[in-house]
Amino acid sequence: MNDTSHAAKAPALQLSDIRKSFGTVDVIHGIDLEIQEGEFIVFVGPSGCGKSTLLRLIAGLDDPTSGDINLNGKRVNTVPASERGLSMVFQSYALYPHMTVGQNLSFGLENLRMERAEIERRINDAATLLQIDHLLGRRPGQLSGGQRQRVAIGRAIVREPVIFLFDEPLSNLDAELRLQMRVEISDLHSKLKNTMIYVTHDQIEAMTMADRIVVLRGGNIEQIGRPLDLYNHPKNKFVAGFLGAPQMNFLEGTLEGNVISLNCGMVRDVPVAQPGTGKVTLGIRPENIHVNLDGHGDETVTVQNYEQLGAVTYIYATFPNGDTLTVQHAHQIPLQRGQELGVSFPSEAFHLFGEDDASMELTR
Amino acid sequence: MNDTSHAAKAPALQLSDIRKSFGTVDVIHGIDLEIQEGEFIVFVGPSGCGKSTLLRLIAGLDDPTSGDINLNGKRVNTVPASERGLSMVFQSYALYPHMTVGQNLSFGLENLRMERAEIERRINDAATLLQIDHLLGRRPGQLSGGQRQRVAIGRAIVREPVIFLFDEPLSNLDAELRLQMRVEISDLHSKLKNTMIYVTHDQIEAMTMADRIVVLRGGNIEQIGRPLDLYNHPKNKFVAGFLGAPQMNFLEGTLEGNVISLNCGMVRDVPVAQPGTGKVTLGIRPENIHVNLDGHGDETVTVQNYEQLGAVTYIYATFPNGDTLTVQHAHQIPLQRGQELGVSFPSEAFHLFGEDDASMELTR
Amino acid sequence: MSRLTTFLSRTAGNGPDRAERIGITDVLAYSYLFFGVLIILVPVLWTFFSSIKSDTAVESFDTRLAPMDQISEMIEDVGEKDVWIYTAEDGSTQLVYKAGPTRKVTDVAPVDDPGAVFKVPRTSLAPHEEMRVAVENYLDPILKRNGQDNFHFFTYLYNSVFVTVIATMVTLLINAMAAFALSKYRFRGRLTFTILIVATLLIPSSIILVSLFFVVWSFGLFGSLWGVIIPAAATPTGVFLLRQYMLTIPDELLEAARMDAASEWRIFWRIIIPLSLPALSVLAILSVIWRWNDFLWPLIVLISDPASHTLQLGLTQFAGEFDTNFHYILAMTVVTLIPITLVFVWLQRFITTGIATTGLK
Amino acid sequence: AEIDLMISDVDGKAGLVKELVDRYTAENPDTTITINAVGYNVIREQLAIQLEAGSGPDLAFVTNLGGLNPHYVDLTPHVDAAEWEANYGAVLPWYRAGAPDGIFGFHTEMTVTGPYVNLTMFEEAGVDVPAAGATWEDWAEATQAVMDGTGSYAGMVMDRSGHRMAGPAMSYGAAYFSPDGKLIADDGFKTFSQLMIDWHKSGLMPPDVWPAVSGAKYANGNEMFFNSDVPFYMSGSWNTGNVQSNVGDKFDWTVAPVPCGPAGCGVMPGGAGLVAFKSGDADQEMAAAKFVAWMGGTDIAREWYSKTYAIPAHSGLQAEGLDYAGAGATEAVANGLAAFTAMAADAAEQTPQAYQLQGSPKGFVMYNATVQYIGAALNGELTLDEAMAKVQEELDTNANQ
Amino acid sequence: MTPAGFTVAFAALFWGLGGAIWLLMRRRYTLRQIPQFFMDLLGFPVELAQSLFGRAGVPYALLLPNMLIFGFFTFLPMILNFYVSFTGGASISLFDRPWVGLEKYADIFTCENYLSPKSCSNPGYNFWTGMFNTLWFVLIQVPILCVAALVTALVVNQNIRGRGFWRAMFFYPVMLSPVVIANIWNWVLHRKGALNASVGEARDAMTGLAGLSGFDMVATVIFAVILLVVSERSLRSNDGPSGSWTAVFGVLIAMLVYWSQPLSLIGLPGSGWLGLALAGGLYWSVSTGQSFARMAIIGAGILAVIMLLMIQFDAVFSFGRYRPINWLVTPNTGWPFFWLVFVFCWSHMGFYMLILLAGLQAIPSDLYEAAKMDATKPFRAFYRITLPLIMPTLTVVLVLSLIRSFQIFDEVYLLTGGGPGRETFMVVQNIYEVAFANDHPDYGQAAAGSILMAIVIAVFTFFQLWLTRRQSDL
Ligand SMILES: Nc1ncnc2c1ncn2[C@@H]1O[C@H](COP(=O)(O)OP(=O)(O)OP(=O)(O)O)[C@@H](O)[C@H]1O
Ligand SMILES: Nc1ncnc2c1ncn2[C@@H]1O[C@H](COP(=O)(O)OP(=O)(O)OP(=O)(O)O)[C@@H](O)[C@H]1O
Ligand SMILES: O[C@@H]1[C@@H](O)[C@H](O)OC[C@H]1O
Ligand SMILES: [Mg+2]
Ligand SMILES: [Mg+2]
Repeated sequence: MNDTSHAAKAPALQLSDIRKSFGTVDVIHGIDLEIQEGEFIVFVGPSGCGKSTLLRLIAGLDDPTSGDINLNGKRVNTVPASERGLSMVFQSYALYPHMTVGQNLSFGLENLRMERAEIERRINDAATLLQIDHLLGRRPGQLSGGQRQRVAIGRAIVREPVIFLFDEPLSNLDAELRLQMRVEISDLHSKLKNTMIYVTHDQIEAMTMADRIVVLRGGNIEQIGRPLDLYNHPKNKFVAGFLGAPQMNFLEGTLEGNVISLNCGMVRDVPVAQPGTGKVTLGIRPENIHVNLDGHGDETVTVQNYEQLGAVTYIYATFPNGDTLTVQHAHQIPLQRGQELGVSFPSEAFHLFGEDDASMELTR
Repeated sequence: MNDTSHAAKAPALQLSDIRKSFGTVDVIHGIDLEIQEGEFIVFVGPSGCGKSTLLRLIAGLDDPTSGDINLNGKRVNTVPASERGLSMVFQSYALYPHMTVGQNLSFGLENLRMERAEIERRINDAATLLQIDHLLGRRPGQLSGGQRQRVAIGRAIVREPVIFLFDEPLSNLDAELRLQMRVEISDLHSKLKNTMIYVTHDQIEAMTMADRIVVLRGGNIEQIGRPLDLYNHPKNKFVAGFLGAPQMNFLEGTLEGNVISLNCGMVRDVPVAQPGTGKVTLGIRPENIHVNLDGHGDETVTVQNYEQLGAVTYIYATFPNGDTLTVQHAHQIPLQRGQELGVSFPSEAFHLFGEDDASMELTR
Repeated sequence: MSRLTTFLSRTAGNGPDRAERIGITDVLAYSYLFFGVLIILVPVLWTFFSSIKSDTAVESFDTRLAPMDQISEMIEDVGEKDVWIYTAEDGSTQLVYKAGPTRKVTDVAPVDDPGAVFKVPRTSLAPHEEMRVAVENYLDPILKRNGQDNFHFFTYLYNSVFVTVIATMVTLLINAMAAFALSKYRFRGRLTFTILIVATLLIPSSIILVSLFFVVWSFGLFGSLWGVIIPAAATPTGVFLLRQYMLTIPDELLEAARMDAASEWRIFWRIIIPLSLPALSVLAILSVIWRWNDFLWPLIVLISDPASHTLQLGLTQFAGEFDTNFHYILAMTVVTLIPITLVFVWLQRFITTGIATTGLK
Repeated sequence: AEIDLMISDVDGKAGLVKELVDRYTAENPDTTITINAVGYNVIREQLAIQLEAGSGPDLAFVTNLGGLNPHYVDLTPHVDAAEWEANYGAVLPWYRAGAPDGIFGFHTEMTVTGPYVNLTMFEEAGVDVPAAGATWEDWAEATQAVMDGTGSYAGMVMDRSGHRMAGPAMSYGAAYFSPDGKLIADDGFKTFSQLMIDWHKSGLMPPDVWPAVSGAKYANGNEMFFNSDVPFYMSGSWNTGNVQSNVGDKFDWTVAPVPCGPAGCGVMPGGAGLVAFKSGDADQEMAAAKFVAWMGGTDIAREWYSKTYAIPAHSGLQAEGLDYAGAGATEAVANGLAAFTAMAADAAEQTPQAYQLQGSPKGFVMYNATVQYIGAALNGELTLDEAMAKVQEELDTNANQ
Repeated sequence: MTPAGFTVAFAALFWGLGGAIWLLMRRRYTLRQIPQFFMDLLGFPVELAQSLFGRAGVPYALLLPNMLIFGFFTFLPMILNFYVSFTGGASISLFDRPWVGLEKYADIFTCENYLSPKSCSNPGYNFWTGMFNTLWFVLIQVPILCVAALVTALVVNQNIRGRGFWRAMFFYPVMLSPVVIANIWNWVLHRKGALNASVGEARDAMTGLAGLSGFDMVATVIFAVILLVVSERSLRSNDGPSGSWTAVFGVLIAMLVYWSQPLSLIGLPGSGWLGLALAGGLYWSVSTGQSFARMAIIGAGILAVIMLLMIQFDAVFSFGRYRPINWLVTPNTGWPFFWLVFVFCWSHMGFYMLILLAGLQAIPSDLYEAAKMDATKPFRAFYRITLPLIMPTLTVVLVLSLIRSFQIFDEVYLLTGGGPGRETFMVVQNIYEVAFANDHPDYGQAAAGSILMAIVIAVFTFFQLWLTRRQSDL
């Protein structure tokens, strides 16, 4: 996606050493983050890792235990939510069920005692942009999931916020609608060019929408970067495993110098930048493994199960020692459970992780 | 997947001209279906098409308005649900919230006045199989989604039913758990070899789990067949569109003899079995379209948007006339919005649909 | 037996098709309902039918359904006399009046020939009756006719309506405010307040009657309608019910409103109140019932001021030391029933669905 | 001044009160009088509290003449005291609660307890109405015969009131006061109580009145008498008009001389009075007092007594005799009132304690204790001895201190 | 100025005037926003709290009005009650009340024999009679009320036509005032009321009918036909006799035995138990699937025919003349108490029914479908699924109805006046009479009684909550 140019002016949002505890439970453990104006930032991470909490801290719905939040260079820790100039789209949309779509959009503006004419103008603009003009008189209960989603976004837009916050806005939709709304939000971003912060635990959303992804785990940032950078150069095993479906295969083994001997029997030279000795994990993504039906290849594995999705085939196989391997093949292939399969592992697709799970540099 | 041999004996389940109305609303419009012992049958179809209704008719929870239901050759229309020897796993699991897992499993058996020892044996077997031994003393409220799911299946297993019925058992789970449970249920089927009827509207589940898929629409069967047969040879545009994500591309055009002229400008010879004249739709799946970055190819399209998923790239492009095209590319490729892209359409991947949306035979 | 138990265990969710088969279960269910409703309705209807009977019919406990009333006529030179039907031994009948004391053999005279007194056995006399709706039971007190000058129907009605409406509005407002605080804020003392309020559920009003009497008296609320309205406004039931309901309103809505720059009061007014309407209407119904029907407390507080009597207090007027005007009591009872019945008919939808959704449990 | 008057309606007086009030306010335009009509129970149960709380009425018709004394306005300055003493001297002490003087009310009704008899039922059963001087046992026998003969529900009924029972009890020797002036429940009281118990047990007296309710609740037998369910009804003079209007010509009735006992033929005098209450506002008190004074003037009193079919408490009017018939009373009513007046005279001689009891401010303690505990004995809940002890305990704690 | 007047003046100034000024200073209102202005003014204290203390101050401001009223009109009286119970005299001014210490309590507890209220002093006698009656009432009333409410809730939760109507109908009496309820039922239960009239007429009609010549024959034939149909029904199915029809058959047999009194042939009285035993045995043999069940039914059928011929039906249906029952009045019959329980159920059941209905509707219907698949017999589904799941709601209903039953006063005072005698004399009536319906109001005594009653209620409630501690939702 288009990369927004990072200007030299104050970042749209800056978090410094943000911490948050609920009672005795520490949830956010000191987070530093800078977001530039116009960026589309996605927070991903497993459930309970603190994504929503972080977003709510930014929004001003909760107060950080310590640390500073700066918006456009101004500290806003004590500014109430309504005055930070942010808009939030909630996971459940949180549309006011008893108001019409129009009233939902105007409520916030009325609270600001804006002139009626201006309110009208903004609502109409937003409604046109989101193609919900014809729905203004309806109640949320009379809308489909996708329409509700758009109203929720509309409510965020009319306030003309400096930053949009989204908390898993698509998680309640079914797969089809999700795909569609995903595209719409991306389009919106390229039209409005606002800063957007988007929380999800769906890594497809993260991959496809983000300018930069922030991967969170247990209240800490694991890695920040552009989607494909993260995909191709994960900083550690967690990030590697978290992005990509089916998951990256992890094969345990030991490294001696440049040579890696895996428990499954495979022995390979790997271009390690700093050769050494120790336990390592070799990572390889399912789509990078080549399948030879005739049984030839680097290694032979046994098909345990497979799934024909039409466009692709997932193969779940085992090495003789029992290590499992998932292979994604881009075509339909005839398979049998128990069948022997030759697979080859192109070493340029290798990822190597040390005992501390950190990525090891490879020279390629 | 393994194909169960269709023995000559009476089918495990036979539906003849089943109809069902609720009040004045006809929901099922005459369904005929035969299911052989040991088959894994999946009902798919859009929401409201009657999948659950059909399942409930089979289970005996509702009575058909007309038509016969035969189990192993015996008409069971008037046999109460409990005596049909079926087990059902509900979408919401319907676990008894006030009973422990063990009591949930034994409740049905106690109703049958089974010996305590036998009950214990069955519960232990099922619990071992499903790895829920350690949960037997807990209440459903203390279980995770996946565990509940397993308990629900356990409750179905202990009754040793002739047929298992599943009503969207995975729809309440999150994506990860869903994938995992999907594999578990498939494994279970290959272990137990029972007949299973499985309702879903998730086509990935349908594709990966079914021996045969029954595609329903508006209370009628659209097509029955093995997953890849349906994927590769859909009987009509509905089935073609319903299976596969991203959806098959449909390009409108006209056929004259063997030549198809599409609105987007493309003109191609197609090996139509019965050449003719008229409006047609050309279908081609996104993964069958080849991308040439250098702009060469059958046609040139403009990239509107693209999604880099790491393993694959989705490209959303438009023809000069505005027709849209989705392309699935099996690798990461560098792209720009607005970029021109050459695409080629291998004619062996063509599907052709007549004005009545029915598939037209192609000779290849 | 097993059928009987089917009926015990059935709940909602049996498809509508099940109802098409009329089984023994349905017969049992409908019989139960039918008799239940009979037991509920018959006394009420009986009261209504009695209320349109004449004074004498009521006082003599006439149990016939139709309102029969003995006719009396103005007999010349004699005065107003009840008319009896005399059945002679030959079966012929004649309208007569009693021309002397009632004895085994009584003097009577034909109505149309007052002079012709003759003797007949008492047992051959039957009252001469007509069917007549005794509208005077209603009209006398309402229009202050027939010596009912001291029954100020419209004052009582006004007071009852005033107490009911104002008390209900105040109750709804302050209970909703309290429930909002207890359901949507985390603050020091929340648990204490909640427990205090739930504990009030356990304090019957009759127990504190004596001291409440002292308190209200020292507030100077005696004889004032406010003395009835205010003490009853903060109902624990209401707070409890609304709180349970408000707990189900997603916090995200409030947060959305906060992002929308709404003040907390505005959130309450614009978001919480409209969304709690089902629970509020249940409480409104309950409050209307309570306040409209209140008797003992208003009796203590209001009795001294005739201008602030409510209908329920007015009703007591018909019971004297020596005599009780049952016909008026019945008629006015029916009158007090009417508004509550109308409210009931109008709101019964909310009652049945509302309570079910309020989480009043 | 604006003053209010509390009255229990229903008994037919409120209309007349209204008329008189209108007349009075026409003569005294600076006074407005609001009528607060309430149920009788309200006056019995609530008035004292209202007064205590300072929210009571300015005027009321009361029956608890002595008990409310602390709240009365002394009318002495507003009336011709000598004339009032002369006219109402017999009843004025009843309002004084033991104090030696003060004029506290206009006795609106001089009442005497006594029996009504359904002559038609007696005739039907072929039973003779017992003659004057017959004892309660004679009457029990006779009414039992009527009951048997007519299949009526009961033979005798008496209001559930300690006041009603006092007269008969005195006939059987109940002294009610010990020589040192304390209230007592003695053997005479016990003897008649035993008779009541026997009659309820045998069904001669119906369970609907005395045993039917509990505590000090009042109940009367009107409905039963009016419907010919019982031929004998121990009530009182105040009820005459009411009996007349309710019975009509359904049957013949009369007021019989009260049954007697070994100690005489006891009846209780009594009545109700119009009193003015202290309100702390001198104007208001004066206006209220003046209205009472006006009402008690001989002319208005005459009109009042005759129109309400009441025995006058005014000695002059007593001597003069009232023209009830002119006020619309039937012969039966007029005869009845005459009979009651005669009984009162007898009782004054034979059972003087009746007047003493009526004048005692603690009379109500006795009346309440009677219905409460003798009532309990009628149900078998207490034995008579236990009931007697409880009555005495009640008297000792609440009256004799 | 009265405290009330002062409060009103203060509130008017602070709220009305202060609020308006404050609001107008901070915000501009257009004409269209006048309603909004008044709304803001209403919530002015809350707005003020928010602006002074932030969001943390808001809940306190919101709670204030409610808690003020609770404080003054519930908690303060509660505390005053303690004080009053230690004072004597008849004055209503607290300062004029002499301190008497525990005297009022001592009066209540002055008893010779603590098991017999009548051995107590008069205050004790009245209090304990009321208390024991109330306890007795609660013990009988609460289970009956709850069962009736539950059964009704179950029925109206069915898939029946006009559900809303039935539900509403059962709720209707809840809306009636105690005065109205008492009037209505007095009217029905009076010696000459509707109930006696209709029972009398029905009974006379039956007796009259039975006296018709030929009635014996007709009744015998009708009964024979019913017997035939029922026994055929119970034997009809191929897989063993039908349980429900056998039950009906059993009832018929029991009736026949009762009427024909076969044991009187050998000079023994009372054959009723024999019929019940026979019916029970039949049902047992069928329900447990005994092999001899068919034979037993046939045998019983033959026996039934013999007994049928022995019966004199016009004697069976002759009840004699009906003597009206004085339902609310006759002492020592139990009727007044019965009707009190009945009327209380009648007027309160609808409320608890609705609460239970809400509980029932919260039970997901798919549990019943799962149970159906699990071959659960309906009754088992009731007590293994419905009952446990409705338990929390039922507990709430139990507690609420217990508290409410303890407080019974209006209804009973107006309906029976506590009588006959003291059969329905409840503790609240005692408190009321001591304080308010007395010529020497004894507030101290009444307050002491209130405190004792509060203690009893609290003990009961907590005991009940403790018993059901795991289920309660409270
Ligand atoms: N108000 C609270 N009090 C106590 N703990 C809380 C609170 N809110 C959140 N937590 C805890 O903080 C952690 C992070 O929660 P958060 O909602 O931020 O997770 P998340 O990343 O958004 O997860 P999900 O993907 O499930 O939404 C969780 O362990 C949660 O239990
Ligand atoms: N009890 C009922 N009464 C009336 N209509 C019903 C009833 N149950 C189902 N329907 C209707 O029948 C149609 C089919 O419903 P069904 O539940 O079988 O759909 P489904 O295919 O399972 O849908 P989903 O994927 O959303 O579960 C729907 O239109 C539904 O509204
Ligand atoms: O007066 C009502 C009472 O009837 C109800 O039971 O609880 C709340 C009180 O305010
Ligand atoms: Mg979250
Ligand atoms: Mg479904």
